Amino acid sequence: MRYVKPESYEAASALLAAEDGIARILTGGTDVLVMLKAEMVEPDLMVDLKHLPGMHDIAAEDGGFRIGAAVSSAELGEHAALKAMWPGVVEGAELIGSTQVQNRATIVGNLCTASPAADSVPGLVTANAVARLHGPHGTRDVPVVEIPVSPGKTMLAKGEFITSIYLPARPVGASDAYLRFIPRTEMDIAVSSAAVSLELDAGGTITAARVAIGAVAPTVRLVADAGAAIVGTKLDDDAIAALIAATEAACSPITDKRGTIEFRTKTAGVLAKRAAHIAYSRAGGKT
Amino acid sequence: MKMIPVETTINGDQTEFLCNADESLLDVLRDRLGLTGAKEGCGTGDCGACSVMLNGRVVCSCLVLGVETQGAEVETIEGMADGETLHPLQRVFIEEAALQCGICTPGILIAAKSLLAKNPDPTDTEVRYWLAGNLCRCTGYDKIIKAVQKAAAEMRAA
Amino acid sequence: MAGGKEWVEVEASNFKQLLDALEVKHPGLGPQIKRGVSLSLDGVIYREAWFTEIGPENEIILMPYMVGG
Amino acid sequence: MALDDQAKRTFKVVGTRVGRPDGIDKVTGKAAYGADITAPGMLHGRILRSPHAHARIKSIDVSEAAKLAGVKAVVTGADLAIPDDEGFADIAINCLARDKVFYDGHAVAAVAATSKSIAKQAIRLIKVDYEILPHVTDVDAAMKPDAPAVQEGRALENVPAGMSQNVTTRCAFGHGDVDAGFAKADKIIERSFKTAATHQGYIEPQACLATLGSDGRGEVWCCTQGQYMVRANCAAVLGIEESQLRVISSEIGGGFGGKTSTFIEPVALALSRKSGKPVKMVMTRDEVLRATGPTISASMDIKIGMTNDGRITAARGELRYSGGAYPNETIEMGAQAAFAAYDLEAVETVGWNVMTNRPKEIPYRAPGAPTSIYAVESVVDELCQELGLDPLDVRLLNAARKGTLSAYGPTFNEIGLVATLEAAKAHPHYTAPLGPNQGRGLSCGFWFNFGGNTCVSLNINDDGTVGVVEGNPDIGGSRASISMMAAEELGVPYEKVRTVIADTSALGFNDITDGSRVTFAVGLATIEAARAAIREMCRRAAKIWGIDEDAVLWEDGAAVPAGPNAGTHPPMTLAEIAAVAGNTGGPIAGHHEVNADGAGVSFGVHLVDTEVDPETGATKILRYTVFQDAGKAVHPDYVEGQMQGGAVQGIGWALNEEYIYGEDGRLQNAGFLDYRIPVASDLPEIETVILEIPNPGHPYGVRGVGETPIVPPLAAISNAVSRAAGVRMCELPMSPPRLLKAMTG
Repeated sequence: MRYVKPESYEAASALLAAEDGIARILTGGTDVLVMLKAEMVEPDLMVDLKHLPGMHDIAAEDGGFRIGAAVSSAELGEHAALKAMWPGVVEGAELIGSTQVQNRATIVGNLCTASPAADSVPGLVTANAVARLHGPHGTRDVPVVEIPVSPGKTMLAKGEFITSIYLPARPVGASDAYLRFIPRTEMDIAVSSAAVSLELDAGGTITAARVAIGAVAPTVRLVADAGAAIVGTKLDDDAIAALIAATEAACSPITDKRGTIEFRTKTAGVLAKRAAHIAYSRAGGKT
Repeated sequence: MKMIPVETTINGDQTEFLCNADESLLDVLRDRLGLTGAKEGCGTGDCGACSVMLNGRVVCSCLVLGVETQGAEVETIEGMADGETLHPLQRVFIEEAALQCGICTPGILIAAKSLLAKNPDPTDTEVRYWLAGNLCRCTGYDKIIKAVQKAAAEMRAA
Repeated sequence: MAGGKEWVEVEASNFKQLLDALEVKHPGLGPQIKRGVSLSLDGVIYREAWFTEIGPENEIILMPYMVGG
Repeated sequence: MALDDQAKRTFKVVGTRVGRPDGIDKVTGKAAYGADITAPGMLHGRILRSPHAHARIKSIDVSEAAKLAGVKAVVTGADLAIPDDEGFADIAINCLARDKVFYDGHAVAAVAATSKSIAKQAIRLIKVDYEILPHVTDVDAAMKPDAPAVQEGRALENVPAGMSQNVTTRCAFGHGDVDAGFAKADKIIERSFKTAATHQGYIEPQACLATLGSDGRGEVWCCTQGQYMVRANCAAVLGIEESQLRVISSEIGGGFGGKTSTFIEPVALALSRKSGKPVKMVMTRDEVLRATGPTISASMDIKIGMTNDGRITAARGELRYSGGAYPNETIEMGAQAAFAAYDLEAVETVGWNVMTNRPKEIPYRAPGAPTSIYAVESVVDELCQELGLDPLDVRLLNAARKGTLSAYGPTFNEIGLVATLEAAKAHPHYTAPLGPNQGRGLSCGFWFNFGGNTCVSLNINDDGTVGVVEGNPDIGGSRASISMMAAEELGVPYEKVRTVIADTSALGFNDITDGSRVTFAVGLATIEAARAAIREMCRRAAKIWGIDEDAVLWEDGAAVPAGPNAGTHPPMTLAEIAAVAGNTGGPIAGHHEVNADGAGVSFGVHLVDTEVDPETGATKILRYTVFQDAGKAVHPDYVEGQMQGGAVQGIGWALNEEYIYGEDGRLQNAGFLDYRIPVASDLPEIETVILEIPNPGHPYGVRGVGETPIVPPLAAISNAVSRAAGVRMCELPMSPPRLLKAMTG
């Protein structure tokens, strides 16, 4: 394996584009080094990007935030303004692994591993987050929801990598939340998960809502019906029942060592309900 | 495989070593530098026995490449005591019997020290969640949590 | 051999004599004795202690040889 | 060795909370564990493992691997001897398979190379031609007559003809007329249970550094629970003599029974013999989980009858354990332990061991007992629920006590079960209010405790300090406890004593650190060794004073004249006698060799409150209290540590830990990510209450404490969860999917 620290984004994409063997990008390393150890992947080229400009920055931009690809989950959690605006996104990022892993893991890495169970992705999807890609042909912006295409696979072209994630501005009376189910209290991969982002009017009625679920389909899934089920409501019982029904209907999980189809489906609905209540309360809604 | 020269600071000492590109920081510490205080319990970031400080943050050294530490500051368990004076956490761990076999102890001490640097007065729950990535199979964690709290109280009073 | 389930009668003044006598009188016990047995003498467990003295007033129980964790 | 007269005894050192001698080394990273040492010119060993659950090895071609630059030796099963003794032979073919692989992860071949990465490449170049055979991993499936036979011809004479080849052992225990007992019952409950195999989960993987010459002389440094056991196994498997093999036990990073066997040491020695160089081998976590000791998995039927006022009239159990691909005796201990907590008129337990395509079972803390007692304690709890009785009162009513004919044969002497139950009943935990979705459970636990072969040598140094040499790896602070007992007996401060662990050449044979035997048996031998040294010191003082030997007594660390007739000599301290030892006859030492008997059985009671999330099946442990009879707690911190650690291991077993096999017979969760041992945030404080009912078989009354605490948690938690969830759980672990399914139907 060759280890390279390219001097620029351009050099990085040129390197990646030219590599005939297996190339991997290193920022936090908390997934790629595990795969190396398990001999699941043996890269010919490891490209370390975390020293490049902007990679470690959390910058205010157009009322929202641009987050560099090498910003760790711990750094996200320490950013008060970002956490206040997008608490659900940050709590997803802060659930990735242990304290030790938090200090290295990045949301971009979490996204690019393309696991259906990635903890930070449902929150990013409900936040309408946009990834900025750099490649041999320049830069382009792609909504986070479109990045993973199947377990372990992204839509990134050869030579492309993500340099930052943009979280848009939020109006007053808006918030989000993320919950996952794991058997222990820490250190597990999500068996199912749900993120809810919503906006309220002055009277506490939901005016916009997005719901995303994880670990219950080949990729993190945005559930439009579930969001629609609570728009125009104050999360009354009927709305919650509709939210759960729509969430469960969107699940197509597998049974494996971590959970069964029935369990994943049932808990995804429960988590969507609970996350909706938390987001609603954070947004200032009173039930 | 061509070895890569790396210059880093370990426990305050300028250190140079050669390593392969795919070698973990843990392997470098243990196999090349003779710093065997960090332990390998899993190699996959699931047990925390290899915890070290990297640029002021606690990490699993099995999930860091040796080559990544070029120009970095690394602190290991070997650098925790000041000569013959133990760090309060080290001393209290002995006093409170917060170790049985001791294999997880270096990692737990490193992680606990990083917690108290960030949060000198944590609740029990905060200690438990901070240390959730440090597996201990002997103690049931009870005496570990109590020792961290006792050391924290001492350190606050100091 | 079925632990304390079956009662047998032999003459012996120590554990070794007991085992030898048992093997003669009840050949079916031979393989288990070869594998190793523990002896409970008045409730106290002895692992393979041949010369432990036993008398008519003692309660003797033969058990499989035991290991721990 | 009988209990000293306790009325006279005031302990000065025993019972205090001193610092441990290995403390500084362990908090500073200096302590040397299995993987922490190196040798000049050493090679790195690595093992190729079977990817199949069951296959015939048609051929192994190592030629490509041997040709790789940097590879210095390649070995296969043909490089190891097959000893006549079945137990050693099983170890040999488990270390390196012969004609068949028995499970996913079974070692097939090994290499030694100049670097870890070359060794890794080399094992991929070994070509093994397998003929895949049908496999079976479930205990009940393996018992069916038409099940694939894991091994043939392994059944003991006590197995009836016509059963599956996989059934290797039948055992039965009990007394009384069980059917008549059931006829007297007002309520009978019969339930079937299953428990998953779990792993000891020590954080330190097996590791060793081995060297062996062509002359049969060698050394092994390794983490083990018994250096003498390693020596015996290696000598047998390599066909060398024990005298020529020196085994040094490193600091050990957890064992819990899992390091009472050998997996890599014989392989490293074979590689060293072939290459002529020292070979280091360190297992990966994946290898630890795939190829070293999990527990048995179990399937059990329990039937208990009770009167309306809570008296058990009869009990019957049928236990089917699988200890993996080899015969083993764990079933016998499980069957004996099942009903040990009860005073029963009629009881019958039948046990079967069944082979499956799983790794060789290795003892894990109270081997066999947690599962059978889980099943029994679950049925007792359900009877209490059905009859509206208090579960503690019912245990007290039926508790085994002095004079009880135990379910496994012996009549109990002094035991602490009633006192332990009474302590639990008096504790505020038992009556604390519970909220919605919460339940309280309790269970008794039991372990036999052993003594065993033990050697201790105790040296009086010329500066008045004391060295103790013992032969059992210190797994939980035993060097401190042994030093404490030596100091107590000699009447010197704890700090004056240093205890070290001998290698196999420095002391006679010692049994492994198992069965909760060390504090009891090594402590007992240490006390005897100290008494031998004291006799010698008294003799020396008598000579100096010119009086009779038996006119000298030992008091508070000094020889004193026995009475006015012995003269008015001032006391001579240990240090004073030691200082002139050269003038009075030479160095002073005491030693003791014994197969220690009289380890007292141990009982514990655990009380737990749980809360179940009715929407997800998640269980939270809210409160946990452990009550246990320690006989005499030599170092209370370590006794509490054993109680807490065992309880938490049991919590893991009850809730999340399990070996998960796929249809292909491969282990699916060979890592700490999915083999989920409890983490700190899963747990509340683990309260402990130590009772001290002296063991009549130890001079200080010590009983082993290490194993009993893993026994009660399984049933205590299952009973608490069953009460919280409103549905009786009969399978472990009670993982959330399983619990949610049970609750929602």
